[in-house]
Amino acid sequence: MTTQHVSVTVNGAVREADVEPRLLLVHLLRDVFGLTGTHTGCDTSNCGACTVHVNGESAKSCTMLAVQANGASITTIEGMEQGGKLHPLQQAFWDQHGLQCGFCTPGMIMQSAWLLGTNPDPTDHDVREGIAGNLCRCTGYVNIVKAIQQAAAELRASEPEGAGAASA
Amino acid sequence: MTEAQAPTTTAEVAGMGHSMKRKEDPRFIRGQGEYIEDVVLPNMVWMDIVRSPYAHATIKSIDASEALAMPGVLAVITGKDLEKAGLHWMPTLAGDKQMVLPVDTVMYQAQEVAAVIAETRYQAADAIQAVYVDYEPLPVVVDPFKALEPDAPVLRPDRGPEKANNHIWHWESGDRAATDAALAASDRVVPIDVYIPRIHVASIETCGCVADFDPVRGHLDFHVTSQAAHVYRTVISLVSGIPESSIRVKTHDIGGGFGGKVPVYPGYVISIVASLTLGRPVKWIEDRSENLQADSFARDYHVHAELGLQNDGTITGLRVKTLADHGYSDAAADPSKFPAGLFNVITGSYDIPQAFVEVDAAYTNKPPGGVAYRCSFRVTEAVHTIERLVDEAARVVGMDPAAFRMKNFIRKDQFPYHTPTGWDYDSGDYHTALRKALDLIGYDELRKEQAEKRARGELMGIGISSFTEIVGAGPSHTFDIIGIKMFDSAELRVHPTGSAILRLGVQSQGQGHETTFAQIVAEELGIPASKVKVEEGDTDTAPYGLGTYASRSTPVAGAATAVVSRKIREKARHLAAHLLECSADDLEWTNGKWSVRGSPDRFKTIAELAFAAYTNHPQGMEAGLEAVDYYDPPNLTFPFGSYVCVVDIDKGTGQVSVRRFVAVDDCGNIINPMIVDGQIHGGLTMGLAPSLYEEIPYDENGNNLAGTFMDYLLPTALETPAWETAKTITPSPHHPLGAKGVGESATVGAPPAIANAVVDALSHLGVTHMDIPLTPHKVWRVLHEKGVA
Amino acid sequence: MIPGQFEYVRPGSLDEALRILRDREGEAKILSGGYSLLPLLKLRLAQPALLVDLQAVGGLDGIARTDDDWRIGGRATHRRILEHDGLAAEWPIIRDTAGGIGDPQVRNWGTIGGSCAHADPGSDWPAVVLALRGSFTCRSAGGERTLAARGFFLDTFQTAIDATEVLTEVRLPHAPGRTGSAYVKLERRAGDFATVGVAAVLTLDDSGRIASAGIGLTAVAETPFAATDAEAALVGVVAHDEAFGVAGGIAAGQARPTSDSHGPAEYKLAMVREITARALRLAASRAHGTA
Amino acid sequence: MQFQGTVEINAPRDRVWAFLMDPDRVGSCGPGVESIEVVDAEHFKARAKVGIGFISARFNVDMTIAERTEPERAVIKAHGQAPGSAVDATANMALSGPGEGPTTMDWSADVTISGTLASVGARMIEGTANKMIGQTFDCIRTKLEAGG
Repeated sequence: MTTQHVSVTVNGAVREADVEPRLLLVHLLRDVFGLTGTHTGCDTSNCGACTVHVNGESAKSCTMLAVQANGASITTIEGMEQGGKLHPLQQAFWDQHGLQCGFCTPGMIMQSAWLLGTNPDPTDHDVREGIAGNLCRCTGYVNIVKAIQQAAAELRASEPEGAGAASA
Repeated sequence: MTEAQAPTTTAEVAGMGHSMKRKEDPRFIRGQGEYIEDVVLPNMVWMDIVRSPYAHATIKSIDASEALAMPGVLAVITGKDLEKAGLHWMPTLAGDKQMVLPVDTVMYQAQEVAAVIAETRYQAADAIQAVYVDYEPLPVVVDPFKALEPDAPVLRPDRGPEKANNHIWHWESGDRAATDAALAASDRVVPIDVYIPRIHVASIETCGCVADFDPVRGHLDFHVTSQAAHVYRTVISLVSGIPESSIRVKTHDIGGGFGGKVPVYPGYVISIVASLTLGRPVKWIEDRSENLQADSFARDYHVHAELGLQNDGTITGLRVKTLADHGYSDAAADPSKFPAGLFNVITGSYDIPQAFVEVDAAYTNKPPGGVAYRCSFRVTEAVHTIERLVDEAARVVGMDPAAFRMKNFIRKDQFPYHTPTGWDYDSGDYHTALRKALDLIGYDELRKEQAEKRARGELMGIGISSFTEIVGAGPSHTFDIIGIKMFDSAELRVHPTGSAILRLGVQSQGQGHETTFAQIVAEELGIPASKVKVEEGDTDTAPYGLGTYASRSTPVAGAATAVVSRKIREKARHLAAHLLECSADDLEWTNGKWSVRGSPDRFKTIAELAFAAYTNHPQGMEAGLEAVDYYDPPNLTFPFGSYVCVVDIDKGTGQVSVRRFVAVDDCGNIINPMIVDGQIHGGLTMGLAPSLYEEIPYDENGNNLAGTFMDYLLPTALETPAWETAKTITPSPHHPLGAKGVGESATVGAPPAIANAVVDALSHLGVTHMDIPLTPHKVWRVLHEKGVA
Repeated sequence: MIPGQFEYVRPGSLDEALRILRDREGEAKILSGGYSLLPLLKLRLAQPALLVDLQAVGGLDGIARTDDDWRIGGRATHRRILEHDGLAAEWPIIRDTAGGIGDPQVRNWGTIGGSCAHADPGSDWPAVVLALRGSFTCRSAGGERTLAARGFFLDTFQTAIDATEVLTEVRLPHAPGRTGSAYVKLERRAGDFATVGVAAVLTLDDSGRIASAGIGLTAVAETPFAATDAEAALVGVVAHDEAFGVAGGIAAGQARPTSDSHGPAEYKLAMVREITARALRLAASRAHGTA
Repeated sequence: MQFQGTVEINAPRDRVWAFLMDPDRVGSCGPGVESIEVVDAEHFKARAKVGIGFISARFNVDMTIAERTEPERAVIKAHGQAPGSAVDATANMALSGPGEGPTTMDWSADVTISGTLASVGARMIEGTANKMIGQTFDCIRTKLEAGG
């Protein structure tokens, strides 16, 4: 078994490891780095439970190799709370009962964060389209949509005029 | 009848009726939940499983030599290895048995054949590719009707020569002769054939475990995603011979259950054997294909039902004959006396004088199961049948389906109502719920719109479902799982400084127990819910309980929590009498304190009393403030609701879209309205799923054709409508809180509303029934046959 | 699900990538976005010896308008294409298509070149490039060649690309005046593979007759294909619903669907008729400027 | 899955028959065959890499000549396994025509695919199997007509 060295920035900190080329990014994060907030739900890139940000773009980490992410900057659910303050999406999912078992929640929040970065003022349909790659079995999505809209409103209110789109 | 009863506690206390934000969420939104795959133990190894490509075959040989020589591989376990210890078969919850690993015959595609244990999950995954199993294919039985034909291959010769067929059991309920007579005397009999297909709960977290046997202490820690930890402990002890006191089952956070995490799967037993053998922790996490192909299925009922009617639309009787496909083993999670679960609740919300229900079960070459899909004990199958049949009956007698229901509903003044199949409905007000749903959706306007659209050749349908659920198993005189009576438990300890810990035998999988059960204690004792820690899922600490499924947590464990709180309250009363130097009889309880009747300024709060319980209790009274309750419900509870659905059908493609869906639910008194609504949203979505998308089909060779999420279609946010919910409140008269349970109502109630809407959209073409899932190609075929498409 | 073992390289230039493909011919497989390839690796349905990741190869993800045509880099993601206003203005079909592929995460990473080279019989882009009579530029260490889309898709997962080549560019012609285009996809659930997908492009003459037609079908044969008989039948005909219905029927004559979870072959043939007519209608209304 | 077809082979019937009864020769026309091991006159084993595009699986195949009525009819059964998947097939071949040729071979094949390939690849299997079987009989014709 040959290994390759990977160096990634995860939630702002440089992390390194020697890995098999076939190691999936989700396993690098979970099994090597111990960041177990990112989950695996389907193996075929349908459910989105493993969604993280790679260089600012949402990605399904079960469908990306760790070596593909070498050199990239990665944000996981563990990187969303800043300075002891919940990200507006984390707060909104809590406020709006946007989660039940919590298993899809990290992926759902990461995808929502990407969505609001690209579309700060989405319609409900935009929101549903934006999370169509993330399956939730518990909530029926109603409260997830509400939560994302709550966070969207808060993020818009906290951004200077016209700067919202840049905050992916 | 209001949307919700007003809370009587403050927002700080947050008793019943408060939409308290969930106490469990802070860890989930940070990615700090601890699910089974997050459990990592020192020295842990991984297990992966070799599975059969054949649905039925003889195993001629297994060659594991190449696998054993691979890097990191520690062991390969086969059925022959288990046979030596008598562990190759295990009992199912339904009193049948199933293979842990086969010795000579595989019974379904993807069945476990051998297990590989390796240092890492990647090594284990590699090694299963190098275990060579030589099979000789055998004839495959996929169709349960063919399974019962005289010349069908006998799938389970282990049952002995006296059972040389594929018939598992026959079960019936109600009065056959009286029902036959009632139908014979009816003006007409309306028949219907309904197939409710095999589906899978597919919680987003798959199943898995870590078995950790410590050979020095002789102790097994078993970490597992289970809805019923104590039952697992008992089963593991019975199967393995390890004393129950040396087994601890710990469930951690559960990523969705819905019934799929009730059975004990072969992988669990194998991982325990592997840990016993190696003396190291063994982890097994199934992948999605294993989950969809091998875990317990739900439904798979072929129902023939007939409804007797008078010409004025009065229902006279119901006769039902059903064939249940159980796969190669009956591994249903039903109570012992009810092999077909509570299927005989099939008389539904209607005042039906006579009913007779019979069910036969058959073996086929499919995986075992018969568990819930967010529905208790075959109630979905029953509700789907009666609600489809009632719609068809209305059509036959020329009545509006809403009016037909109103005419035949059990009236409010008939409760408690004894059904012809033996149930005693506790309370209900079906007319009010349906009227509310019709008003909310604007039923009359929709019928007008439908008529206009029909005239233009457009297809639109309106469907109603007025269901009665049956939950809260159960009264122990009737209900047990493998002999264990279906009570549930709560243990409450109030600490000296006034906070408390509540331990339960049930198991949250997202229902929010840490919040709602704390709110019950808050309601009953006045201790703020934020100061009540709720703990579940550790058999070393929790009192024995049967677990969470079948919407039984609130009806049973919720009642236990109320009763245990009242026990504490009663002891606190004697403490208060001691402190206030008065007779306990002179005290009254209001808002978290005992006060002297007539002297409201003389009182002791629950916090003061808790302190006194450890610091200043009277001589002769036991110190401390704790109690335990094993609650045995006097009856089941019967939540109900009326749902109305509007669908539009694309005539060219057969695609069905749900335009609106109004759900009026009545689950008695409500603990946390926010959580109840969340449960209904989720339940509706799991009702939508099998109505339009999900099915596990098999080809004629027994291959599962929906083995990934590419083919097993869970609805996304785009397919799921914006559910509209409302409530009526009819408390349960026998539950201490008047609550009934709600987690599964919507999954039970939604499918017939959707199916009825689709059939309604096509009824003018002469369509009388269609089976779910109502896929585009099925709808198109009907349209094509009717000359529309 | 765990993939089998393979080696991985990330060449820093196209030349380096092409050298590796030449030196390891038959063993090397190109990795672009990965959303088609990785599930197959995890299911162990594919076990290449070497993955050649093109992410560090620069210059392959642009979208450029030349006087002659549109040139879309093979590594342009579905999302980048979706968000390109100039392309959408000329070819609305591009936005129809890009917006319906997979889900947002897939669109963030999946690439047009990867999708076309992978040649899944149910993929969307090939039908579009076929309908528009586009072409693919392929580069090997020995040079560059341009292959017309028609003739490129040989069979399921098989194209005319050599094992030593990289698909560097998708070329689409400019839309003539009075041209409309549309992609209509019938799917069971958002983002799934199509039950049938139809790409249609119509150019009208001054009299409202069809001067040229392009129809690409996906998911109803071993490979996406151009419904050439239907195209021929439309030329010279007045753009009209009835003609589109007839064209749908002709298109079905060239389809060879198999039965699967999307439905029986008979249903799929009916859907070829239906969706082809719808795509043509939408294309025509766009050509008329009414949609 | 049932498949059938007819191949006209421009070769004498006895030569066609001899070809079909020769594991090495008939086996070389099997899809993706990499090696053949003759066990006895009725049984042989093959190792074949079967696939479509870059998707493939390596099967170990046991073949049996189950029936032979020289020079008219033969039935060959095949049972192949790969990790997670299995293929079982029965091929019937009936030869007719003048002894000196051309020979008409009416063939039918009953193919059962089990396991992962059937479960995951359902939308591609039928077309692929059809093509591979067609290629096999084309190969037999080509080789015979080339004097093989």
